[in-house]
Amino acid sequence: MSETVKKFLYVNRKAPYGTIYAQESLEVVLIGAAFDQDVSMAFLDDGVFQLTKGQDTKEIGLKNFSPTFRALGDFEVTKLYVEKESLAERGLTLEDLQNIEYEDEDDDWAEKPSIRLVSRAEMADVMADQDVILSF
Amino acid sequence: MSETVKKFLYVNRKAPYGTIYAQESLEVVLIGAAFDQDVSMAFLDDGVFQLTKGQDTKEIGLKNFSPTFRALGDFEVTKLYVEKESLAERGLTLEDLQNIEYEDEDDDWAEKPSIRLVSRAEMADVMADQDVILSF
Amino acid sequence: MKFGIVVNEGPYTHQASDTAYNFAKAALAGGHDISRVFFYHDGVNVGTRLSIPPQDDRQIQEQWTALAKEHDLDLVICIAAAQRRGLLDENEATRQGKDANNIADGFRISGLGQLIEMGIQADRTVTFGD
Amino acid sequence: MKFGIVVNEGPYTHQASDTAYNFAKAALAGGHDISRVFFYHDGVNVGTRLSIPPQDDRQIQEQWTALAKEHDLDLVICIAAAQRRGLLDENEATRQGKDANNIADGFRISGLGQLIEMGIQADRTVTFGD
Amino acid sequence: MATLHTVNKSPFATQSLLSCLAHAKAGDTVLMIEDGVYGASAGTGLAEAVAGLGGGVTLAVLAPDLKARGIDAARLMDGVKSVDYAGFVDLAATHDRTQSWL
Amino acid sequence: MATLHTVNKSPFATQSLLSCLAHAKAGDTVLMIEDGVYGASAGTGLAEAVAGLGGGVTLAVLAPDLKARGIDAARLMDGVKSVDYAGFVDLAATHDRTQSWL
Repeated sequence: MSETVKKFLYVNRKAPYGTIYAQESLEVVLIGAAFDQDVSMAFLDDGVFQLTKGQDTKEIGLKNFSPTFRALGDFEVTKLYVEKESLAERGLTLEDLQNIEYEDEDDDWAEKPSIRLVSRAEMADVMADQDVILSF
Repeated sequence: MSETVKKFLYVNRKAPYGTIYAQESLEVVLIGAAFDQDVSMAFLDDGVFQLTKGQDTKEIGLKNFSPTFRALGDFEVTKLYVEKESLAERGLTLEDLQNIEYEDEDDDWAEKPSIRLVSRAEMADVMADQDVILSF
Repeated sequence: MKFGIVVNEGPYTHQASDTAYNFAKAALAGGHDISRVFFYHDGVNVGTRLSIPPQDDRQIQEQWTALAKEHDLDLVICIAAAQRRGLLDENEATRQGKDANNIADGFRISGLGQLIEMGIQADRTVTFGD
Repeated sequence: MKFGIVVNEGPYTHQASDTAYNFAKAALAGGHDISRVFFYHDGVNVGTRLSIPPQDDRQIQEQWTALAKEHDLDLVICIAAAQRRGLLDENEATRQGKDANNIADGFRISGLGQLIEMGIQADRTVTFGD
Repeated sequence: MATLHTVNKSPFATQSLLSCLAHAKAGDTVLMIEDGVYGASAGTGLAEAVAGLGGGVTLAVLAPDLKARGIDAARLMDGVKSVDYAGFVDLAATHDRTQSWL
Repeated sequence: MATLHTVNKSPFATQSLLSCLAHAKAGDTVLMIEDGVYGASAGTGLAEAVAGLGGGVTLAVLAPDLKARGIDAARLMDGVKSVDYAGFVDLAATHDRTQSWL
């Protein structure tokens, strides 16, 4: 295959709903999945709030886009790096986040977690390993 | 005079140029001056950066609106409250700010400083003394 | 009680115009009056009739237009902020030699004086922004 | 070297589109190529031809249009972001039953795939936003 | 003569909540709305600073924004009052002025 | 394989600069632009934190933004490199990727 495969990282540092960046970031990721690149998503700082479970936007009148995260696996977006320090500062644990899984085609379609908890130093390594970084 | 005179406070907490709020705040203040209300402006947090002298926007291509602050006196906007703690945290002193004066018609048109340095507690008192607070 | 409302941010990007709308609806439902809604800064973009959000999303401009119709609200778009950002009514478009306009039904374009006037007339002024 | 540029904020409110413009001009002056400029989020509002800033201010859309003409740049406005915010070309307006359009000369409306494609083709992608 | 302060930014992202609390006076209410509601949670790295600065100030949170973000009301710091949009309107009406910390 | 980081927010208003510095690696450059240039001044309440986090990282500032805001270059912290738009382009070209801390 002669096509370029680049490492794309989508960096999410903002909370959902107060601004649209989280939602429009997800829209790029879904479209981008068709391009067969090596895609990762990073959630740090207030970006970790995007992944909380139990979001219910009925009363504010905005669209709840959080279920889309659970569909990412179907688009082969399976690497969601979440920063431990960002969670801890916000009083959150992995338990507070949605359960996001993908089916691993190399392992008899076993269901595996898409969320990868990483330290701040590991997050820095993930970032330093990319070709293209899109920030929202 | 039966017309209502209200105390209007324009609160400036943002730096100039990165966003337009500082400039459009000034546009309201100038228009508002025609309404003969009791007008004050508050500069705290990054808002104190709006008043620095020596601003030169030629290379970024934006309009330098900082000279307008010196014209406020002509519009009878003469109370510019600047918070000491905000200046100190940013390594600034009164020396770093423009010299903004007005002519006091009750004192033989003597030139007096429009900038009033206040402590955080005094700023809170100024804010609590208003009828209408417009934030930018 | 008479409320004046200031909206400083555009639709969809910031929640400000949604919160302002929900506040306005609740105030009216609670028997209060709204003397005016003033759209300033990027808030002027709320008043475009050309917006086409996805089917499953709210149409922010239409929500305001409907609320204004129902309660006879005065929705004012700041002319100076609107000109910078390309929001025009038919008069302004003609005057400025532009070949199109995009203001929505229920909104009107006027000067910043309307903001000050609202602050004077309203019992409470509430600002929604970024 | 080939640069791709992303502009995420609208004109005048944030400095992002100005910085992107100054970066693009400097890159071209330095002998680099710009494979595309992609306008996303409120950045789509840069492409309206209805903007009328004050006489003594810069006209951001015209700056981009002129730069694009001079250097044959590809200025792409994201269609999904543009629809939400009321930025339309003639085709879209017709297709959506809208009675006006407001896109400026030198800009074109297309899908998010163009952003990914730019990321693949450019040697460096630089984002300007809020 | 009390003020209703509104804060719509996450205190983990910007200084708005801390600046607001530093300027609020006894008798005032600080209402956290939009992304500001994250400031109302107990057990965060900021909860102590928020509780400490809020002496004599009533802390309130807009429940619809809390729900939208998936924050359970059980997480709120002690004494934080929860209101809906009608409650927001009431707060604006019963205070003498509203100040938005944007 | 180094990264050019850009920060366009005042560190007195948001956490972007501190978060950026906490993720930058030795050999990287952090370029402060727009309202981000306030982070480059010595003698502020944040200068020590900025200098402390920047170990092995080159700090740079966009001079046109500095001038616009009336900050004299003499105020800059030691070792902060000043560039114009052409210098910004050079930095983007000579680093392997650019990351914007928005």
